[in-house]
Amino acid sequence: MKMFSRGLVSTALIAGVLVVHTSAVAGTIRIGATMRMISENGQKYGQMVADEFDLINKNGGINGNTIELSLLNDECKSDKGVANANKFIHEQKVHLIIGSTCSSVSLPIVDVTAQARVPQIIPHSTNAKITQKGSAWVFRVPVSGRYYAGVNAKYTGENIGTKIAYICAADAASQNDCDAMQDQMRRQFNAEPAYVAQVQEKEVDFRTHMLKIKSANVDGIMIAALAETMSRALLQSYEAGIGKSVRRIGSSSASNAPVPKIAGDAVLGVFYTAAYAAADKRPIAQLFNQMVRDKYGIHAPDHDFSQAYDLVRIVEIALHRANLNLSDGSLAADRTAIRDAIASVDGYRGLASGPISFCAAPTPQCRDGNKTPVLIHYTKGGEEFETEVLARVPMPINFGLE
Amino acid sequence: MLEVRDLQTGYGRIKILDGVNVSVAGGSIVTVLGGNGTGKSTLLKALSGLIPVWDGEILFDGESIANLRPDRIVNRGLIQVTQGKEAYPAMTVEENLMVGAFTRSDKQGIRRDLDKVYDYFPALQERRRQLSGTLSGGEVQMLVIGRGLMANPRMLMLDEPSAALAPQVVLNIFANVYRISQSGVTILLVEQNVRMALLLAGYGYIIRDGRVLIEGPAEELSGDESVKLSYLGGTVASREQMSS
Amino acid sequence: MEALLGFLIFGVTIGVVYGIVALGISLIYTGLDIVHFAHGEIYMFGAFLGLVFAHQYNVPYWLAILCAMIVTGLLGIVIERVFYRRLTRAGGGYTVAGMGMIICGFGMSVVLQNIAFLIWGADAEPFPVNFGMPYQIGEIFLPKSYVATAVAALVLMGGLHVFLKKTKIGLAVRAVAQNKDIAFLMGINVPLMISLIFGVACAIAAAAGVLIGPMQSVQVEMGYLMLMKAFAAAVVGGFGSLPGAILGGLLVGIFENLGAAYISGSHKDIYAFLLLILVLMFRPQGLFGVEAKVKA
Amino acid sequence: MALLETRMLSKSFGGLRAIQQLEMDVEEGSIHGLIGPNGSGKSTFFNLVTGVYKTDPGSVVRFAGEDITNFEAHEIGRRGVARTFQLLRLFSEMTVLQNLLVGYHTHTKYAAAAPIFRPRSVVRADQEASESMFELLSIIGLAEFADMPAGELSGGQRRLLSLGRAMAMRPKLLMLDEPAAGLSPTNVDVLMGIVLDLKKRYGLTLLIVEHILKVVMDTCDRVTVLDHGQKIGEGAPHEVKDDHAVVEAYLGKEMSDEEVRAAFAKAAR
Amino acid sequence: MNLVVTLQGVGGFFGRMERTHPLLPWLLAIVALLPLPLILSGLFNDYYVYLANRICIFIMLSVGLNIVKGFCGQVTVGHVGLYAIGAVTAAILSTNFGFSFWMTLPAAIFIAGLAGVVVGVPSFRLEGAYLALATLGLGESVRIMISVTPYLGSSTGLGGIPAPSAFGFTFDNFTRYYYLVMPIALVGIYLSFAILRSATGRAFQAIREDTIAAAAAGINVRKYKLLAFVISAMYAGCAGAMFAHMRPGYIHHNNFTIIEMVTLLLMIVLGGIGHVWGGVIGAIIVTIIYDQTKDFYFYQPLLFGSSMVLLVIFMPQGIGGLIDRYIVTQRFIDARREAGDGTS
Repeated sequence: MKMFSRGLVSTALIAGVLVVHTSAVAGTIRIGATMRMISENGQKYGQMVADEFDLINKNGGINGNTIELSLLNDECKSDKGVANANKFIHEQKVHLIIGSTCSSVSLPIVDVTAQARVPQIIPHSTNAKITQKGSAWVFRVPVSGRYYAGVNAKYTGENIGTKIAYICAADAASQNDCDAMQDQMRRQFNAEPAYVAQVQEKEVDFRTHMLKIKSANVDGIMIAALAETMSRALLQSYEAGIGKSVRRIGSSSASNAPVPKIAGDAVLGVFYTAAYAAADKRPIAQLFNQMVRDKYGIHAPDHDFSQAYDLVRIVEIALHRANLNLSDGSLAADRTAIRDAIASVDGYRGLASGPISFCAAPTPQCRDGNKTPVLIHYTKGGEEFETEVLARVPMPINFGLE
Repeated sequence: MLEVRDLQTGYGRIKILDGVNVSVAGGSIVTVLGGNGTGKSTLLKALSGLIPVWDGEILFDGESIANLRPDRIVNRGLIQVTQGKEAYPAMTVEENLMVGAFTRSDKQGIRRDLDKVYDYFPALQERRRQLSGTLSGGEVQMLVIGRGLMANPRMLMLDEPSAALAPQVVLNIFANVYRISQSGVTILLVEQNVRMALLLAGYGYIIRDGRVLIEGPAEELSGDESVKLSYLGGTVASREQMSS
Repeated sequence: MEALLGFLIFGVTIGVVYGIVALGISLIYTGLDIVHFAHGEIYMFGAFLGLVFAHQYNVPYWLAILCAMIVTGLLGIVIERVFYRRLTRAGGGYTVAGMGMIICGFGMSVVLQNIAFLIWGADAEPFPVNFGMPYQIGEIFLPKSYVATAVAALVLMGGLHVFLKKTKIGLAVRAVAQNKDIAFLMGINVPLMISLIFGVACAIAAAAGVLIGPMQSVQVEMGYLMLMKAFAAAVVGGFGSLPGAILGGLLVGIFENLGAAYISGSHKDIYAFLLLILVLMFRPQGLFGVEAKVKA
Repeated sequence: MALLETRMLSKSFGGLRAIQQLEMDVEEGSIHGLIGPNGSGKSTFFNLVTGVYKTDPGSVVRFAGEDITNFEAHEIGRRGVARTFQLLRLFSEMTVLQNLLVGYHTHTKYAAAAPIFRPRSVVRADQEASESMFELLSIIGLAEFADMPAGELSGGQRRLLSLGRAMAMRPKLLMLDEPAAGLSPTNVDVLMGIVLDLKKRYGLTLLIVEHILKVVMDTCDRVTVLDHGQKIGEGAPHEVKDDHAVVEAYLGKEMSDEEVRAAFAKAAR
Repeated sequence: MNLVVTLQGVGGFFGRMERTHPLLPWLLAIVALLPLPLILSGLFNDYYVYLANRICIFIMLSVGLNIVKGFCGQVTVGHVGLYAIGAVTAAILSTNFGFSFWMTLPAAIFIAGLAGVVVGVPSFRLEGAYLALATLGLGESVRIMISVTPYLGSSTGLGGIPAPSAFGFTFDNFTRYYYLVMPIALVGIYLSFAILRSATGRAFQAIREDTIAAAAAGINVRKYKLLAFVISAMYAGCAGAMFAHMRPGYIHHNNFTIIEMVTLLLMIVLGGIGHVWGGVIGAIIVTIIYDQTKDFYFYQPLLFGSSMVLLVIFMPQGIGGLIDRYIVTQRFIDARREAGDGTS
């Protein structure tokens, strides 16, 4: 009987959790965001996105309508991201989806939003395939990996050498960066990789690779990995005795704050391409740096912060422009209106180093909004790291697509 | 010294002992007899606190020790010696003996008792550095008795010290048990070897189906025909019984 | 040749850490009869605690190891008392003791990981410790941190050995590990000893975490892979055998580094499993184990 | 011809020689007793014959003329050797009927994968099996407990069930490992009555290990005595009883009570 | 008390129908579940139909896991590896070779079954925790292999897996896909029952309870252990194919990590190890709770992990076991009463 009553209690608890969701209210613009929230940065970008939308609401909203943001975690796992997207679309009936941060999650969501005809705008997934799918509903704020590779390869080949070793981690963005870089080195300098190491997404021990790279006598090492993995690799490259004369090239995630924090002095001289440089001298950038420092306690925002911020601004602009009914019946029309409004954003100048422009055609040319990578290198490591901009390179729209 | 009143216990839901009464006077040797599965070992486990007592009373020196934690019972001087196969095979003989002395801190006393054990069982001294897993069955039995002695017991409970041993070895061990008892330690002997046990003990209990069936002075029991007929299994038959 | 020596050095430095964690797993297995699937998270907790001591309280590195060991050990004792105690008491049966322990271990690891996330966040934390310039012998580069790790591991092993073989409590611990009932009958406070075993096992896992901190940084998710490698080490060396655990750790470390060097670097993490499965199939008692204690 | 023959049967565990070159014949249709002191190798013998342990090289076990040495346990069971266990080893979470049906397993008339599609033949075979098991249950007197988990039975009922499970295999040779252990005298009689009834009904050959000497002496046609893994005597019960070697093994040097007491006293001095 | 009567009543009803024809209750169940998407989307919205699809996939997984774990008592924690193998097989065959779902499904089942042999072989020599370690290693190795092999999807995953279609009807939205996965899941449950009640199922259980006694009863222990692993692997393979073909037709190695395995374990522990319905109940409850607690993502692992620990400690039999126990005890009391104390 005791066991049975225990069971009853458990059942009751479970039933209690099954609360019915509040149904959608007209007059609000519903936005769903799916991100990798179980990570410090993700948490903070997510928080910033939420805060910025709150601010818009406080300042009177969009044409009198308020924005309702629902933020969910996808753990950077495609099935959970897809579930979140479906929840947004069918249960919460959102007008717009933001996400995901991870390329491998954004990729399948593109199909979901295309089928359900819901606009999707991506804060920072760089994998080139996302826009190559040809969905008319997807927009990308960050710089596509194809541009990064071009700039990185050009700089490397001209200033460092063509004998490059690659360490490629198994997450979609890094893999893409790594492959594209190798491809560009082939195209631009006819250079084959000197060594390629395929490692786990969260690999902790690179020393064997480093020792092999050391004996290969390379000019540079490209480390394409997420921030923490990259910083470990950087540290261990010195442990294996690879000297400073061998340059370390980072993938775009080298701009993330954990890299200099974990790697310390091992980041000195590491160069990489990103969409935003905290060392940017423009006033808007300085103001943004200050805001992030004050509000989120981060020494210097990386480009994922800036992209998330730009995304909010672009969404704001588009929502202002879109002619929204926001009734139950007008959902499909509103979604289309938002999509068209985003597609009409042209020459937006925000934190990103170059203008962000979209257009209507469902092609990468139209949907990869930012085409201006910045080439950056580290001049100081640690928590109070410093960087320096080497170059800003506006890229041709078709670059990397032929 | 030990008084068991109406003890009931078992495993899980299965009741093994259903009201057992046993009493052991200080300095005596008392034996509990019975075949396989009659509840002898269960009685010992309940006495040493390894299994909970469901009902009844266990008094040691007039104080209840029912449901005390085993180490607390040991601290009172009531030590159980397990069956011979249960030494620590991966420890040396001396380490095994030292485990027995865990509760004590008087270095000299431990030393003295160690010598005493070696005096009882000289075979152990020869093998004190060997792993006990390499000992013969009889030696292991000596070892576990010696280990019990190292705890400086006031009362020793022995669980089938004759099991699976050659008759000559059994005689040796029983003789030493007698010697131990002469040194002032009270002995409760649980046995299947009825003949030897009754020769050694002064008083005996025969249990069956979780109850004490017959009890009495050892001589009376060994003369009792019904004891012979029903309880003397393969290992315990005396010459006469085998041919009767 | 120098490259080979380099790979061996890597193998040994990571191998001793595997070995130390495996030591704890083996200790828990012999002491409590459970395979502790949450040990990786204990190791992670230890690493974070070490970090807290070293950087928030500015304790010297070696003292941080010690402090982390003590706190993690206490944490382990609490976990054992509150959760595992009930399970071990519940005893046999395929639902509780066999599968239940494993499931409970997995659940515990999820809980611990989440708690660590809530306290310290998901980002990796650097654990910079300045050991000075690396030794350089010819072409071979030997960072001092590696030497420090190896030395610390040796000290730990030696300490544990002395504790188990030369002290009275150590004798009692071994007695409990081998047979709880008899230990009880010899007057040993078995529950206390079990807690002690669990605590010690957790403490040495913490030491491993602090040792690896400077090499790999400290992160909430660091436990799982270490757990797998340490399991492999424990099984290879013979589950329950303490010197075996260390040797197993070295073997796994060397095996995977040589595999990564000469077969394929991408599959590095598979080699440990491969070794584990091979050993389990052909020598379940482990390479150095005397007797397999396979549970029925 | 003997149903079960062992030749040069040996088994050592580490250094301990549990069974040494044992030669034994169990005649078809007989009731054969196996006795010996604790640790004399009776259970090891059972385990060797039924394939739980592997024998040492040179050993031969023949069943019905066929060499079954070191066959897998299930192969031996399939050939008609059933056994009970000292510790019963019932499937305690399964019902009484299911326990018997597991015993009946070797007689199931469909392939292991067939039930996936559960055709009529499977359903019918299952029904037939259940019916014949019910028959057996009524013989051993557990029919009314058919749907009860075996773990809920009382001690005596468990012994009966373990007997029933072995019988469900429709064996030629039934090996009983201390069937009467822990039973009260009346229950021992009941159990042995059932065993004898089953023997008559199904033409069994029985091999019994028993500690209660009375059971062995009353029921067995032939008795083998083991000591330290060796056969020290064999014959009809009354012959064995008087055998000098057997008496020696059980009692050691033939000492009188007085001699034993004197030995004690000597030790104490 | 009422609960028992109701349950027995339902059981009796099923029993009567089954006597008419063994498949009858199952056909009725399929018919009864047909309008579910309409009800769900009417009462809630389409998202719940999607959830129903996911539940069906999880039911296949947990029911399959229950066969090897619950019936046969073999501790395996490599089940997600087999799930991954099924998914990758289906994905590669359909995208690279243009096979239709009706070819990739059996192929995925077959390949996963073969992999089941590999996972099952260690069980000949290993038990308990050792087996858990070996299977954990195998399952994780599968994931690592996928993650570093570009052909198997590597980091970018495998996408563009087409939706199944039959006779011009494409299962390309949730409601349509539901009519594909729901019957498959029911067939899975049915087969699980069929196996459990047959001699094969009894052999599994006997092995779980006591390997030596099972062997003595003439059961080929190795054969049946392997069979249990293979059957459960086939379930996993089927679930994998169902997952791969579900919209948007994308799989990634991140979907098959240890966390998924832990979720799966929670399902069968909650539902009750060894109870067919246990796996089903567990899959339903866990999926729904997971979904409803999405907003509390920071604390979700805490909730799931601690419920696992607490379940194992306080309710090791799970919900299924609780119900079973209640019924059995009730019947036991009745039987004892009738027998008038009997022979005890």
